Amino acid sequence: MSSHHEEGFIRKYIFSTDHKVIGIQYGLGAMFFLLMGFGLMLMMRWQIAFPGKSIPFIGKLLTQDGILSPELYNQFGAMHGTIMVFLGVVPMAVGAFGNYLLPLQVGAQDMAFPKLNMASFWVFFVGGLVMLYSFLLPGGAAQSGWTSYPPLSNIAPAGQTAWLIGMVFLITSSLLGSVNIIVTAVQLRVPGLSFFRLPFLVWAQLVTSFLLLLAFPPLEAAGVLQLMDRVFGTSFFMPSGLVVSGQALEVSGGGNPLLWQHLFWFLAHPEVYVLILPALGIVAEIVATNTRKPLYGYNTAVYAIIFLGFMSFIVWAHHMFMTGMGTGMSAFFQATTMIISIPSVIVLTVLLLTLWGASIRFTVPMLFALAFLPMFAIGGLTGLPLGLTASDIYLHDTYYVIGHFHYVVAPGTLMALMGGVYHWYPKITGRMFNKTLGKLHFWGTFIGMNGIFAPMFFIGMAGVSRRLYDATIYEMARSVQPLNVIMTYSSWLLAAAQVLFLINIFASLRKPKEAAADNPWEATTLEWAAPTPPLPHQNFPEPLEAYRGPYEYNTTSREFAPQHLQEA
Amino acid sequence: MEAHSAEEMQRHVKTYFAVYIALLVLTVATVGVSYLHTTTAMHILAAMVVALVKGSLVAAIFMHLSNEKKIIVYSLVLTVTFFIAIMVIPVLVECEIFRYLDRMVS
Amino acid sequence: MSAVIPYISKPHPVTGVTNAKFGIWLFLASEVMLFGALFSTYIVLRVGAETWPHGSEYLSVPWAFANTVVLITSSLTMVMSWAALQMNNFAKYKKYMGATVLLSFGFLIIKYIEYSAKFHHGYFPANNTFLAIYFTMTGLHGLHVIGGIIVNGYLLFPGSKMWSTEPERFAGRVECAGLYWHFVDLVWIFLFPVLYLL
Amino acid sequence: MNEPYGWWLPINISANGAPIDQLITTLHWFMVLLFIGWGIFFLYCLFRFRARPGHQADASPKHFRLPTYLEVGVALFEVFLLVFISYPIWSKVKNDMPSDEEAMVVRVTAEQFAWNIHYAGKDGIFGQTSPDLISPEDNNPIGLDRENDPNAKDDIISINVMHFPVNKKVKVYLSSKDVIHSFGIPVMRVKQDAIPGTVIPVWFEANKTGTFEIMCAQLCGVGHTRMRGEIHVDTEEEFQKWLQDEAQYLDEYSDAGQREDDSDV
Repeated sequence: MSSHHEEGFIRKYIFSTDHKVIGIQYGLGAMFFLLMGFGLMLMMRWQIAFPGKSIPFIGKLLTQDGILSPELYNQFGAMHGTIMVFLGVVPMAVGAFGNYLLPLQVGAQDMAFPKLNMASFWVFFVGGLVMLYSFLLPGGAAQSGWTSYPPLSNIAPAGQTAWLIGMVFLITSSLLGSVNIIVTAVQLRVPGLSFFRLPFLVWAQLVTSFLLLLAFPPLEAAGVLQLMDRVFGTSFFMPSGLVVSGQALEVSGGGNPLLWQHLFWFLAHPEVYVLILPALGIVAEIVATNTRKPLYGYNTAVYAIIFLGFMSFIVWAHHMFMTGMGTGMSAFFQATTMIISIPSVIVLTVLLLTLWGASIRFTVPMLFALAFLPMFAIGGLTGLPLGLTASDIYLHDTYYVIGHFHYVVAPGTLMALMGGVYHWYPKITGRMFNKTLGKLHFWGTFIGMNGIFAPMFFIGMAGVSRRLYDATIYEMARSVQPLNVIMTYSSWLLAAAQVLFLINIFASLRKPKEAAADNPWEATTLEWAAPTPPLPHQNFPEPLEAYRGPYEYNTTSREFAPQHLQEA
Repeated sequence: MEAHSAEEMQRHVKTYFAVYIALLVLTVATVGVSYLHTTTAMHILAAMVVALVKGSLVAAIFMHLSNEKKIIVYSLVLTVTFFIAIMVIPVLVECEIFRYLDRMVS
Repeated sequence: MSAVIPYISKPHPVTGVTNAKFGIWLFLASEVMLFGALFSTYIVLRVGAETWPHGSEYLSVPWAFANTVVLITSSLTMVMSWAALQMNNFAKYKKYMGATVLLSFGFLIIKYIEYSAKFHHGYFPANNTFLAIYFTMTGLHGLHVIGGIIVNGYLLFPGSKMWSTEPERFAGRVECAGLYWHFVDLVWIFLFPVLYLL
Repeated sequence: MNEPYGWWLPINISANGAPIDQLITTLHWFMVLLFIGWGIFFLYCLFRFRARPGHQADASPKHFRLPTYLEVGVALFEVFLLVFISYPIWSKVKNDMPSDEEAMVVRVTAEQFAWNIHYAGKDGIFGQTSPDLISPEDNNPIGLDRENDPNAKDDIISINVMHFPVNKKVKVYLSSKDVIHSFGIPVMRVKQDAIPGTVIPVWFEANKTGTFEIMCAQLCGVGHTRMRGEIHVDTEEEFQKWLQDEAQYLDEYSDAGQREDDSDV
């Protein structure tokens, strides 16, 4: 420490091993990809609402007549899912928030393996580049849905190979990151910070990392197998006797397309909880701070998410009810699906009951956290008819499913992440954002999101399948077509709101630093004990100790008792 | 890692060589069994039992799992649980789906 | 300037392990799931197949037997190199670690002979699902062996300088590399009967 | 509902559809009820416990009983739905599969991007098919062996249009030539993935006549959206008439083919 020499620009901002710099790198990268995924969605939505009309402003850049072609539509659909999940939300929730906050919240100077952390980011970066590059390949990017079901994906153009290679990079990056997070959370806690004094967000990141660690490798294996199929002509997922457009495929056959679905959903169901758990953690932090009281039933919530994580490994086949499943297997997976709803309800109840007896400050992050609760509730409730095979017969692969999971990840997780950005913005930058703009952003986002996703339930209820390029050729889809128009206009509102967000977070950087910004929300967890921004490679000027639980608001003579203060 | 006394290490080294001999013997045994005339099921059973014994020896002695800290053992118990879950996939694929298999190409 | 990370060479007082050891075990846990998925695939393909060849119809059991012996021996030399460090015998460490790396090269050479014999006979992954899973699993295992050679080679030559400055941390590194190497051995212990003998 | 399609469940013409509709409706009332109750409590909390001068948070530990009871109640209701509603419906769909004798059997083979509907014809026996014989040019999309298999001669193949009689059980053997499709008939409350390499039976029984749509429910490529089929639920007479017309057309077609062959020689 004594040798206080300055680092060069590259070491300090590009190839940095400092968890805060890496966290911000992840955050900016993820933000870029979230906006890109959002842009793809805007173009698809235009085609869905106004089929065969050319896209305004940018359509001519894509195709001759400015109309989105079915090939491009399928590419955008597949890449929207992939980008949002693997390049947007996971890097934001785990990469950015996990990296930046976890060491601070456990009082450590950095992650347990700083170099591995840097490697994790750069592997993610390469994975992102490969995904972007795939758009330039002949035939375009992957176009078999983010689920990439074979045999369709096996016979797809070259973009699918790039998709698989990109996925292998992203998976490797996640594995490195999750090892780092687990070791940091277990080993680097400061003295006195026992497991049940950890902030809820640390718990959420810990469970999330175990999910990433143990659920991602099967998809990596599946990705390698599909690469073998595509590059070396093997038949892992190709049954015998396939005939594509009148031509028999020259493969040996003998494979099984359902194998991919099992391996894929073995990851992709836990992945849902990878998306939602950090969001729950962020919401718990914001809610506890802004209600000025401890979380109601902290221990219960911790046990609930551990159970949730465990159960998430044995529900995967509920995505496959329509693949010809018999009664025994579907009975098992319906039962586990119903069971997994219980811990989710418990966590939601914990957050709701924390409001009782509170003194609620309606700060900008709190607005997002509060909006998360009903949105997550809608997402969870609508999972019920999909989890029961009988109603799933009708609703499977309709817009209802899209509405369901988007309510969990978009108005749910994404709004929690936006709230998190506002909540920790003063700590990261030393400046306060513009609160009026923040509130405008909130209402625009809230209304826009609901305007997009609520109509999906009705379209799904009318029986319309997902991923249709032009549903209006179906008589039964025409009655709900006006809803699609509403959704498309809502998506513009949402886009406009995000412009406010970007202006807010970047323009606020130009403000002078506020001296009193070390703990603007009067919060108790350890990250607020650090200087603003936390010292490079060190975080805290003095080693800390923790003396109490994470959310001691109004429990002692003080209005709030930070974890690191000995006297209360 | 704990400090090890010289005698203790000598004892360990003896164990390592003993395990090595056992692994070699078991390898010969598993190859030998594969040439016996018996049912495929018996072959699979024998090969898997031998592999499990060999694997356990490597894990327990070479990887010191027999005397490892709780946190690592717990992490591995969790992993084994999910490992079992993933080994259930063939059961799901075969029992449920292929029940309907009625090949069009006959 | 760099951060001070505790428990790099000394174990954590409560968990009793160093960061690296915990980390490598977590990594191995994910590897268990990776190979678990592949073994699961093997079973799906085999049970779904109308006919499944006996490994020896395509593959050479003697070469694979030799490779098993090579890999088991390298596992022994690996654990012995760690034991040598525990007994403060750096020269012996070098000898055993050198043997480990040499044996790993031996494994790859035999694997190369096997692969070229297959290609020579016109056996390619695309021929049938047995050969597909054979090449995929042994190929992935081979990549793990190459990874092991890189790590062990580093610890044998440039990395061994750490022994004179931070002996405890260095011994910890050798132990972690050893855990990985034994895992690679363990995977082969299952691959050998599954692919060659059944 | 007079209009067949609206913003909610479309018209149901299936004998099996009513319990499914009932389950969906019940579930949604339950969900709306829960959400409204939850929401009222939520909004009440937001109003009553808003930060204001003179108001302080009450952080004394509390234990609420009611939420626990409610959660147990919801869990029990889920168990009820699962065991007494969902399991029986699924079991009826899967296990009460009519035998080939009591139902009208149709083979449906999906391809990019069409539904090939295969009827056994007059003899009631399906002809042999083989992927080697598939040839779209020769009007043989499923590789039916009309040359060598006498059972195949009278088989009827209809593309994208599926006729079947009302009030009769229909059993579909579903398969796919290329990629995974999903055979969805929303008005029949039927959906089943068509998986290449397997043949999966599905059954249903219509109780109203009319023309409705088949919609592919699994992304199957560029033409996924175009994979629209029709079901024509006919009266028994209409259906027999259609079969006869098809058989006649087939005769004329094969005669024409024969003549062509002769002239070649």
